[in-house]
Amino acid sequence: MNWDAWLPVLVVASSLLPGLVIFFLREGNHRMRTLLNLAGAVLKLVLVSSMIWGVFHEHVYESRWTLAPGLELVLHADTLSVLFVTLSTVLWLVTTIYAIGYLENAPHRSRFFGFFSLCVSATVGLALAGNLFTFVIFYELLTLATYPLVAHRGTSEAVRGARIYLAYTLGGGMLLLIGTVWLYVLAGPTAFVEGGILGTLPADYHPQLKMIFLLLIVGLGVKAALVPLHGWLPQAMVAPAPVSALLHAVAVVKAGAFGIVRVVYDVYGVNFADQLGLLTGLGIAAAITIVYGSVMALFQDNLKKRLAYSTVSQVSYIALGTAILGPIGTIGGVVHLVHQGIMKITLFFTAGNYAETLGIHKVSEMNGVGRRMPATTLAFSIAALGMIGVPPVAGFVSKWYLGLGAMEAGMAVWVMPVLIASSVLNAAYFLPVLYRAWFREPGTAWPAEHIPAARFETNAALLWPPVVTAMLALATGLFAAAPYSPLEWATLIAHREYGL
Amino acid sequence: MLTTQILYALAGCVLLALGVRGALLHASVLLRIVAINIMGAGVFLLLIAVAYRGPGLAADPVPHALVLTGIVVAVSATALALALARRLQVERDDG
Amino acid sequence: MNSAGLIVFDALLLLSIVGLAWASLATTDVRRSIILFMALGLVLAVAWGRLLAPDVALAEAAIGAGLSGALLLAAAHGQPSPLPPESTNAPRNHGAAGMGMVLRWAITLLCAALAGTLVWALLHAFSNPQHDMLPRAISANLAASGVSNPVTAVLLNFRAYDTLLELAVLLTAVLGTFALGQATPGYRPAGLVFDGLVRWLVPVLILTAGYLLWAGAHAPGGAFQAGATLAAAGVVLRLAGRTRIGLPVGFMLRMIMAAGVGVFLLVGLTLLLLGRPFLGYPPAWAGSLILMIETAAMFSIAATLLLAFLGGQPESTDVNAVANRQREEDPRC
Amino acid sequence: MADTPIWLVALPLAGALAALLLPRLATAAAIVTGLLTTVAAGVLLFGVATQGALHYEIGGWTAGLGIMLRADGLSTLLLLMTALVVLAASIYASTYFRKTYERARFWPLWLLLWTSLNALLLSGDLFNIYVTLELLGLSAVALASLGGKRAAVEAALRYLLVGLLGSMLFLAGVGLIYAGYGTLDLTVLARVLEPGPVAWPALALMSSGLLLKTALFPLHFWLPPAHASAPAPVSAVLSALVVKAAFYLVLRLWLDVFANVITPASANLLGLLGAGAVLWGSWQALRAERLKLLAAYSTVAQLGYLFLFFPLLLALPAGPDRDLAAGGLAMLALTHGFAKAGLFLAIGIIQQRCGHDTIRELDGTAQHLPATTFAIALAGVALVGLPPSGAFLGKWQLLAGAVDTGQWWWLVVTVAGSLLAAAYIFRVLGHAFGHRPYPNQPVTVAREEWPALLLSAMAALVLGLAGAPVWGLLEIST
Repeated sequence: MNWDAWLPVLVVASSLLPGLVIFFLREGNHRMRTLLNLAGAVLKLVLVSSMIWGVFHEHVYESRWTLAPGLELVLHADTLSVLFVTLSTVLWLVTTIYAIGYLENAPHRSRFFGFFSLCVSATVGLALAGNLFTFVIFYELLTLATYPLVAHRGTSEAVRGARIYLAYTLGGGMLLLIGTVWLYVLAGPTAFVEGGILGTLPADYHPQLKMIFLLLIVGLGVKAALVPLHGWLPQAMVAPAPVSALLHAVAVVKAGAFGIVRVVYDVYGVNFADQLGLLTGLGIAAAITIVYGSVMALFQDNLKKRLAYSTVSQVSYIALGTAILGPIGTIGGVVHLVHQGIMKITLFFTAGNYAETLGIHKVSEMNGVGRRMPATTLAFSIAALGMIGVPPVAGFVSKWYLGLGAMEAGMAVWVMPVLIASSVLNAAYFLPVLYRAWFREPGTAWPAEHIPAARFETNAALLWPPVVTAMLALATGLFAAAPYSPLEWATLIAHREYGL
Repeated sequence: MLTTQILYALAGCVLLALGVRGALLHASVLLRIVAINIMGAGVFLLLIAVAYRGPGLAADPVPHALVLTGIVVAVSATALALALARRLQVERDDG
Repeated sequence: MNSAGLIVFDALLLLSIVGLAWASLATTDVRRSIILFMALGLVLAVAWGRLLAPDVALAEAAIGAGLSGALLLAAAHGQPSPLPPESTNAPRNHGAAGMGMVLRWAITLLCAALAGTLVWALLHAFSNPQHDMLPRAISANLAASGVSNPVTAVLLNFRAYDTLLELAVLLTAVLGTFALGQATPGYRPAGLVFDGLVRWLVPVLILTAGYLLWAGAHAPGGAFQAGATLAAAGVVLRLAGRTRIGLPVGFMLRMIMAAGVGVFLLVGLTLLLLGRPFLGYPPAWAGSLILMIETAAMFSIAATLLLAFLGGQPESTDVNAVANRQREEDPRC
Repeated sequence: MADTPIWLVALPLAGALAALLLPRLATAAAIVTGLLTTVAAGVLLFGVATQGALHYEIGGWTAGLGIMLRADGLSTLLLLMTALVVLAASIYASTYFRKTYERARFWPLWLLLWTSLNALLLSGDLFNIYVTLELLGLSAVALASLGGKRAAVEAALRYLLVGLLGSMLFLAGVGLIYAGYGTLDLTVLARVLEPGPVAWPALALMSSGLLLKTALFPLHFWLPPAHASAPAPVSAVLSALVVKAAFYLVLRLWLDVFANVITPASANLLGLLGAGAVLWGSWQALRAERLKLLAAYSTVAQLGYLFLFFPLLLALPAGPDRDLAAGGLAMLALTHGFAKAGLFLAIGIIQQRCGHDTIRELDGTAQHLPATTFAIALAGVALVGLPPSGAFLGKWQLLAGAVDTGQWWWLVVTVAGSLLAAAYIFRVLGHAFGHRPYPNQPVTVAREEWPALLLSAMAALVLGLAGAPVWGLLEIST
C-alpha cells in the first residue's frame, strides 16, 4: 500500500486511536487526555487538507479490506466525501476545545472523550465510505458510539432519552440494512459512483428498486430526522451541550442527510431516480419536514428544544436540494450541509454557554442577556440570522441556490412557497429571541449564575468556539465565490455528478 | 429374512417406545431413570437382533461390542443421575 | 431343542421381556419398578444368550441387571414408598387434569407412532440381504488383533478408541458423583448366616473376575465383565455392613480410578511416539498389550462401579477432608 | 502434523488424569494442558489450511473397521474456537474457584469436558459420536451441578435426563443405520445413503436426539435453568460450546452425511422451529430479571438463528451463493461462541463481586467494573449482530440468502430478533451510566477481567474485521 491507499485509513485512525487510548487513561490525567484529543484533531485537519488538494486534482485515495467474499470495506475519497470530512474535522477541533472547557471537573471524562472520538471516527468513516456496505457499517457504529454520549449524564431522563434515540436509530438501521442487502443481491457490490450504477438494470427490476429506495430513505430518514421519524431528536437534547452541538447539529443528522445524497446521486443516479419517479416523494417529505419543524420550533420555550426542532427543519433543506433535479438545486442542497452545520453548531455552543454561565435554559429567561454576554449573544445572532436566510450570512447562499434550482427544474410552484414559509417561520422563532436578548431589560437575577459577573462572560474555552464558528458562518457567506469555499466545492460536486 | 431377528428387533422397538413414554410421563426421578434404562435396553435389543445371523452362524461382533460399550455408558449415566437425585433429596430435606 | 420348542421359547422370552418392561413402567411404586427392571435385565441376559451374544449376556447379568439394580435400590432406600401420586398433593383441578389426560394420550400416541415407524424401517432394513462386509473384515484381521474373541478384538483393538472414551465416561460419572458429596453410611452389620455367606461368596467372585479377564482374549468375557464381578464382591461386602471393602483411600484410590484410562492412553501415546498410529499395536505385542490394558481397566471399573454404588467419596480421602473443613467457611454468596 | 487430531483428544485427557492425581497442582496442570491443546488446535488449523482436510486412522485400521478422525474446515474452526474459549475460561476459573477442594473437583471434569468436545468435533464414526455425546453430557452435567445449590442440582438432573433421552434416541438412529447399511463411517454413509424408509426415520431419530441437546425451541425448557445456575466458567462453556457441539452434529448430518436424504419440508420445519426460538428466546431474555437467565435465554435465541439457515441452504443451488450462506452460518456460530462465553464470564465477575446479578440493581456495579461492563457491551454488540462483529457478517448472509431465495419471512424473523436482542442488551447497558465516580484503574484484576474482555473483543472486532479467511477454510471439506 502506498500513501494514497493509507491516507483514508489515517484520516479515520487519527481520531480512532486517540479515542481508544483515552478509554484507558486515568480519570485525573487531564493533560494527557487534552493532548491526545488536540493532537488527533490537528493531525486529522492536516491530513484532510492534503486530501482536499489531492481530490481537487483528481487523485484517487482508496483503501480496501475484504471482510467476507464480495463484502469489502472501502474507504474512498471523492468530492462529496471530502466536503463532509472537512466539515466534521473542522468542527471536531472546535468542539473538542469547547468540550474540554465545558466538562472541566465533571466526572467520567475519559469515557466521554473516548466515545466522542469514536463518534467522529464513525462520522469520518461514513463520509469516506466507498460503497453502501461500508456506509451501513459506519452508520451503525455511529449509533453505537453516540448512545453512551446521550446517556452520559446518567439521570433517568438521560437514560430514557438514550433509549428512545437507540430505538429509532437501530430500527432505521435495520431498514437500511435490509434495503442494502436487497440491493446487493440484485446488483452486487454497490459502489458509490458519480452518476449512479443502477440505471443499467433491466426494467423488470424497477418495482423492486422502488421498494428498496423506500427502505433506504426511511432508514436514513431516521437519522436525518425526516417527519415522522424525527421523534428522537428533541429527546436526545438531554445530552451535554458539546454532544448536542457536534452530534445533533452535525454528525448524526448529517449522516442521514449525507446518506440520502449518496443514495440518490451515487447509487441510483439522480436522473434514474427521477425517471423512477422517486424524487417527488422525497421532495414532498422534505417540504413537510421543513414546515413542520419550523412550526414546532415556534412553540418551544426550552432553548435547546427550539434549536432541535430548527434542526429537524433545516436538515431537510439538504434532502430538498437532492430532490430538485438539476445542478443548481444540487449545489444548494450540498452546500447547506456545510452551512447549516456551521450555523447550528454556533447556536448550540451559545445555548450551552448561557446554561453554563447563567443557568439559562429557556427562551423566557433570556431577557437582556446580550448585555451580560455580548460576544456570545453576537455569535448567536449571526447564526440565527443566517438560519433565517439574511444576507450575507451563509444560510442565504443555500436558500438562494435552492430557490434558483427549483425555478430551473420547474418545481418552483411548490418549492418556493415552502422556502418562503420556512424563512418566515424561522424569523418568527428566532427574531423574538434576539429581541429579548438585546432589547429587553434583564430580570433581577439570573436563574443560576455559575460565573461571577466580574469575569468577561465565561471561560475562554467556551467563549472562543462559538465566536470562531460564527465568523466562519459569516465568512462562508461573504466569500462564497472564493476558491475552495464550500460553495465552490459544492459546484465542483454538482459538476462531477452531472458529468458537466 | 430371519423371523427370530425380526421378532427380537420388534420387542426392542416396543421397549424403546415404552421407555420414552415412561421417561416423559413419570413424575418420580427414579422412575424416569428406570424408564431411560429400559429405553436403552430396547436399543440394545435392536442392535443385538441386527447382529444375529441365524442358528449356528457367527453373529456380527460389532453390534455386540457397541452394546457392551453402551451398557457401561448407561450404568455410568445412571450412577450420576442417582447421585444427583440423592443430593436433591438432601437439599429438599434441608429446606 | 427342536424348532417348535424354540418358537415357544422365543415367544415366552419375548412376552416376558415386553411384559416386565410394561409392568416396571406401569407402577408408581419405585421399589417394585426397580425389582421388575432387574428381572427384565436377567431375562434380557437370557435373550442375549439366545441371540448368540454371550459377552453381552455376561455384561448384562453383571452390570445391566446386577449393578444398575443395586444402584437404583440403594437410591430408593431413602424414598418414601409407594410414592404418593402428584395429584393428591393439591386439590384436584378438573381442567388441569383434563389437560393432563390429553397430554398423556398425546405422548402415548407419539410413542406408538415412534415404535411403528421403527418397525417399518427395520422391516425394510431386514428385507435387504444382510451386510457382512464388516464381519468379514473383522475375521480377516482377527489374527493380527492379538486376541481370538472377535468381540474383544473390536472392543480393544479395532474400536479401542471407543473403549478409551467409554472408560473416560465412567471416570466422569464417578468424579461427578464425588463432587456431589459424601458416601452413604454403611448398612447395618449382617446376621451370622449372611456373614458366613459373604466369607464364601467374596473369594468366589474375585476368582471369577480373574477368570473372566483372562478368558476375554479367546472366549466370552473381558475387562468389563470382570470389573463388574469384582465390584459385585465389594457390593456384597458393603451390604454385609463392612466398612473396609478393599478400596484404598487418597492417592492410591485416585491412581486406581485413573489407571484404566491412564494405561490405555499411555499405551496409545507410547505407540504414537514410536512412530506407529495411536493405539496401533504391533501384532506380536497386541495380545500382551490388550491384557495389560484390560487388567488396568478391570481394576478401574471395579473401583469406579463400587464408588458409584457408595454414592460418593469414602471418608478420609484427603481432598474430601479439606472439603469438610472448608465447606463451613465458604464466604461466597 | 498428521498426528495432530489425536493429540487434540489425548492432551486434555492426559491433563484430566494429571489434575485428578495431583489435586494441588491441578490448576497449573490445567493451564499447561490448555496452552498445549490450543497450540495443537492452531497447528491443526494451519495444517488444514495448507494441506486440506486431515484424516487420522486410529490404530491404523481403515475407516469402517476402525474409527477415523477427520478434520475439515468447519470442524477445525470450531476446534480452535473451543480451544480459545476454554483456555480463556480456564484462566478465569483459576480465580473463580478459590478453595483447594473446589479446584480438585473442577479441573478433572473440566478437562474431560474439553476432551469430549474435541473428540466429538473430530469424530468420523456414528457410534463414536454417541460415546463422545455421552462423555460431553455427563461431564457437562457434573460441572453444572458444582454450584451445589438446590437450583443447580435440580437443573443439572433435568439436564442429564433430557440429555440421556436425546442420546438414546440418537443411538436408536445409529442402530437403524447399521441395520440398513452395515457401516458407521460417515464418509462411507455419505456415499451410500439414499432417501427411503431406513434413512428418513434414522435421521429423524438422530436429529430429534440432537435437537433436544441443542435446545431448539420448543425443546429448550431445560437450558435456561441449567445454564443460569452453573458456576460462571461452566455456564460460559455450556452456552458457547456444548450446545453448539450438538448443533455441529445436526449440521454435519443434514448438510453432509444425509445431504441427499433431506427434503425441503424438513428443512423448513427446522427453520420454523429456529424462528420460534429466535422470537421466544429473545422475548424471554427481555423479561428476565437476572443477568444469567438473560444470557441463557439469549443462547436459545441465538441457536435459533443458526437453524434459520437450513431452509436457505437447501433452497440455494450449490455454488458461490450457497458457500457464502454456509460461511455466514459458521461465522454466526463462531461469533456467538466467543460472545456468549465473554458475556457469562463478565456476569460471573459481577456476581462474585456484588453478590447478585439482578439487572434492576446493577447501577453501581457497572460503574465499579468498567472493563467488565465494556466486555458486556462488546458481547452485546455481537449478540445483536451490529457491525463490526462477526455476527453482522453472518446475519448479512442470512438476510441475503432470504432475499435471494425469496423467503421473506426469515428476514422478518431475523430483524425482529435483532431488535429484541438490542432491547435486552441495552436494558442492561443503560445501568452503566450514573453519578458514581469513575474508578481510576479501568482494569481492576487482570486475570479476572481480561479473559471476558478478550473473548468479547474477539467476537465483536476480530471476527468481524479479520474473519474473511473463514469462508476460504469452509471450502475444505472431507
